[in-house]
Amino acid sequence: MTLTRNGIAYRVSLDLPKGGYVNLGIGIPTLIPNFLPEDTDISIHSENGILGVGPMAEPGTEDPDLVNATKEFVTLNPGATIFDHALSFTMIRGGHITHAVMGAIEVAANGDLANWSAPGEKVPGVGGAMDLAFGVQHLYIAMTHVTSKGAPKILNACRCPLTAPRCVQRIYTDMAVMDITPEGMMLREYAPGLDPEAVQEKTEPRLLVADDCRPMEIPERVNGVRLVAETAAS
Amino acid sequence: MTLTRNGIAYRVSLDLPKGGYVNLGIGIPTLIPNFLPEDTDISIHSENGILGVGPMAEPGTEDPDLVNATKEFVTLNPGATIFDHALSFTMIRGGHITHAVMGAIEVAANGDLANWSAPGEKVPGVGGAMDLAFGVQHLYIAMTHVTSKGAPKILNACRCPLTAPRCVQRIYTDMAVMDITPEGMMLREYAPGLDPEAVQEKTEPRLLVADDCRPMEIPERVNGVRLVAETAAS
Amino acid sequence: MIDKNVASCAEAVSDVFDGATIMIGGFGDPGVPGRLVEALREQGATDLCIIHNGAGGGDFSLGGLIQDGRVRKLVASFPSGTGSTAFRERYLSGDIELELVPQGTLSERIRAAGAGIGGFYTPTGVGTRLAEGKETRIINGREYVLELPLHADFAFIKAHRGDRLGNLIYRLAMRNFNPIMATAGKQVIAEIEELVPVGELPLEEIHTPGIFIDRMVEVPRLPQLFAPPKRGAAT
Amino acid sequence: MIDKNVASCAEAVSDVFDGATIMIGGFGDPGVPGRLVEALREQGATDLCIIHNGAGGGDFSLGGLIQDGRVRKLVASFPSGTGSTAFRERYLSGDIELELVPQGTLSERIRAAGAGIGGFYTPTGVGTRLAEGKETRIINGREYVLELPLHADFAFIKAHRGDRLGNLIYRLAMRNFNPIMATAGKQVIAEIEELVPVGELPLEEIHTPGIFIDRMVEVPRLPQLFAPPKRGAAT
Repeated sequence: MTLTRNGIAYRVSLDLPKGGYVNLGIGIPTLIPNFLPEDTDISIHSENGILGVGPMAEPGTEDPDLVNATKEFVTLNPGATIFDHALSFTMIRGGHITHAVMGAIEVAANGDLANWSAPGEKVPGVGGAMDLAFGVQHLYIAMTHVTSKGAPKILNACRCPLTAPRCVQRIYTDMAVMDITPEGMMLREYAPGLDPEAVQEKTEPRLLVADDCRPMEIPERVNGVRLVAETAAS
Repeated sequence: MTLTRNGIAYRVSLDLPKGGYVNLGIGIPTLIPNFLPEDTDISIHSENGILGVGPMAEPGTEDPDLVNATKEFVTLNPGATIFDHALSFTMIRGGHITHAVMGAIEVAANGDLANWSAPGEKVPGVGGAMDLAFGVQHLYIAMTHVTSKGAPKILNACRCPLTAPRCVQRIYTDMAVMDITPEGMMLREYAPGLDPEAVQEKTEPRLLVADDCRPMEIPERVNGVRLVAETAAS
Repeated sequence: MIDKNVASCAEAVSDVFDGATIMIGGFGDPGVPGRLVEALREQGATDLCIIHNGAGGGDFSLGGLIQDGRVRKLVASFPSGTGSTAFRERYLSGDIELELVPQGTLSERIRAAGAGIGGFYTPTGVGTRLAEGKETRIINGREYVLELPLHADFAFIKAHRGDRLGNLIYRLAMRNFNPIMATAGKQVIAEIEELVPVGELPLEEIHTPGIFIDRMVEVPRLPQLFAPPKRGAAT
Repeated sequence: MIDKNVASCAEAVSDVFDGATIMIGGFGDPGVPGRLVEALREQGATDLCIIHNGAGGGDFSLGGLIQDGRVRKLVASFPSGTGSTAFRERYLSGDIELELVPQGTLSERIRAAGAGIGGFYTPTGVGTRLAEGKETRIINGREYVLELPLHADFAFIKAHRGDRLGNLIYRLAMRNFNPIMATAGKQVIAEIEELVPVGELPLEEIHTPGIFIDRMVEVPRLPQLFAPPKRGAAT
């Protein structure tokens, strides 16, 4: 069994501390706020100058002056603040943002990240990804373990252009939770029903297995949202 | 006849353009606002983060949170703005302040300025003087032509530590108005009753005399304030 | 009496010249001075270098300017948005030059120009393709890349309210690049939604002091682009 | 629920250690977190490096801390104010070290620390005694001096109103160095005059977002230090 995209988001949400300042990339990370308890006081940061981003705006109530970094219409939570790009990237580059969660095209065993320039993409675009990868205190990756064609995305070395070298701290996938450690990539948890060997099979670098490596504790559903996939991993 | 301190301030005021953004140093420059017409829309800048400084606060009405760079209690003019030190020195260093008027210990013929460290002063202090001298569009000096002991302050070369090299554009004294030009220091105007020779006598570098060099047109009093000294220059 | 307000967008952009470098504020739609850019399309200046976070969208505003073939070079962090069809087409045909800059470096380079900073060292990009050929330096054990200021002949910005002195207030996420671009253009032109009398903008809420603004033009907010804010805190 | 408010100034400064570097906000009296500094005098940490625009005055706050012999080094732009008697005395007797920095360079070095910038080139000081021994460089025909960021273990700042998340608003010229020092201290401690509920501070007027604040303490404004503002525009 593997996790759904919501399941990956749920698992990340468990590791975001109370009062954290968190920047969420596009894709799976945008699902994380649905799983944060109400009293966490976690502030979601958006590069375009918002701290305290709330839920997406209900259709018909969008404010044209209020979008997030993905240009979606959002709302604001109580205590939200607005600022210009200079202060927004002071927060990022200056190490004030505690966590960024973003997707990846490739992650290497040493923590190298490639997520801004995909093979075959003709028009490059980097946005705030590099500043985040170089600047935040904790960089987490949330992604599917393999490509849609089944190829590993966790590699011995990245082949795509780097976003930043040695920046990733932890990877969350549909199969596992892994830490980048000085000794190498360490498996911490695997999806319910899998085992370390199954994860290793889809992972290019040799995985270290943590002493307390264990199956994830993850409910099948939360608030009616399915966290564990119905079919077994391919 | 020479100008009073108010007379020097008055003469400077004639050269500040409508809509200018002007930083005024301590001493004679603080007298300038008294002579600005009401409709000039000149904004007075204070390094501590004010644009649009108004008259000094009346005794008893001082606001403890509102001082200028000299720590005097001031008021604000309509349209005034408040900002932090970073933006205040963006205005200065970035060349947005159109004019600074400051005093000097020494000015050299090439426009070198020394006004932050006087001979015998044991505790140094520079404040915003250097940033202003390097950053503003037009740097004007308003000072007495000679020291209290009668020694020239306009020199072939500064002896005191420099505030900035080649920064002064124009000098206003009780005796004259002089421009720093690529060819040298040029006498533009002299106080009523003086002549170019009398100014040269109190000035170390050789003065060039402008083709249209002329006596200042300056009233004896404005609003009851005396602009021309009662006794002749020493 | 100083009054920086001009009568029309056409007048506001009339002196933009061929080959000019122009900053355009905004991120996504909020804060984009779209009417000024449309007036620039009418005005005719060409061979332009545009500094903007993205590459515009559709055939309005920056998207239209690119589609018209008027942009020689774009300096941007994210020109690859799906809506940036005009840019994509001209970029792939080799008709437009791109300088790709990480968003924080873009913002800091603009600020440096406005603040009189000659250059700065940022960690962002070290060891990546975007720092190739750039000078690097180790300071206190960390490697940084030297980045230079981005100046512009003109900055087009947008604000919510302003007075004749050029004091400006932005609404919500309209702020983004606008306050820093306001410091960095030789001529700064603001499109504002509402002109108010001097003294009406609350002193401590003014985001851009008038010193940075050269010209402004009032372009009332289009009703169809406006939905009332949903929460009390958001106004 | 996050609440950055602590009960007393003593608690707020309890972990300041001997040898620490501390930024202190304010310019003149406005914006000086005087009660925090007084609590630090009580607390006892010594051998301190203080970063502040001036050198304090009289025997209260920073003036008192210097008089008590607790400051090893001062980084300042204007320590020569006539009221800075304690500093003058200890400086002339060689008991305190001074790093004199032009005010704009001081502010920019603090900002650089907060913004993750490794260093920057400023024109200010080139060819003067204050740039002696520093690296210079010509960029686009102008000479600049390299300046490095100023970090601090603690930043003591003062604000007018704040909420439990650390969002802060400054009043009038109280702002000065406070917002940039708030970005640059490892631990940032705010003395605020009034604690208000979350959501009460108008969203777009918040000068310092709470992300920068670690701890805060409410110290109601002393009535004798307060005169009502004179003009409508000034509040």
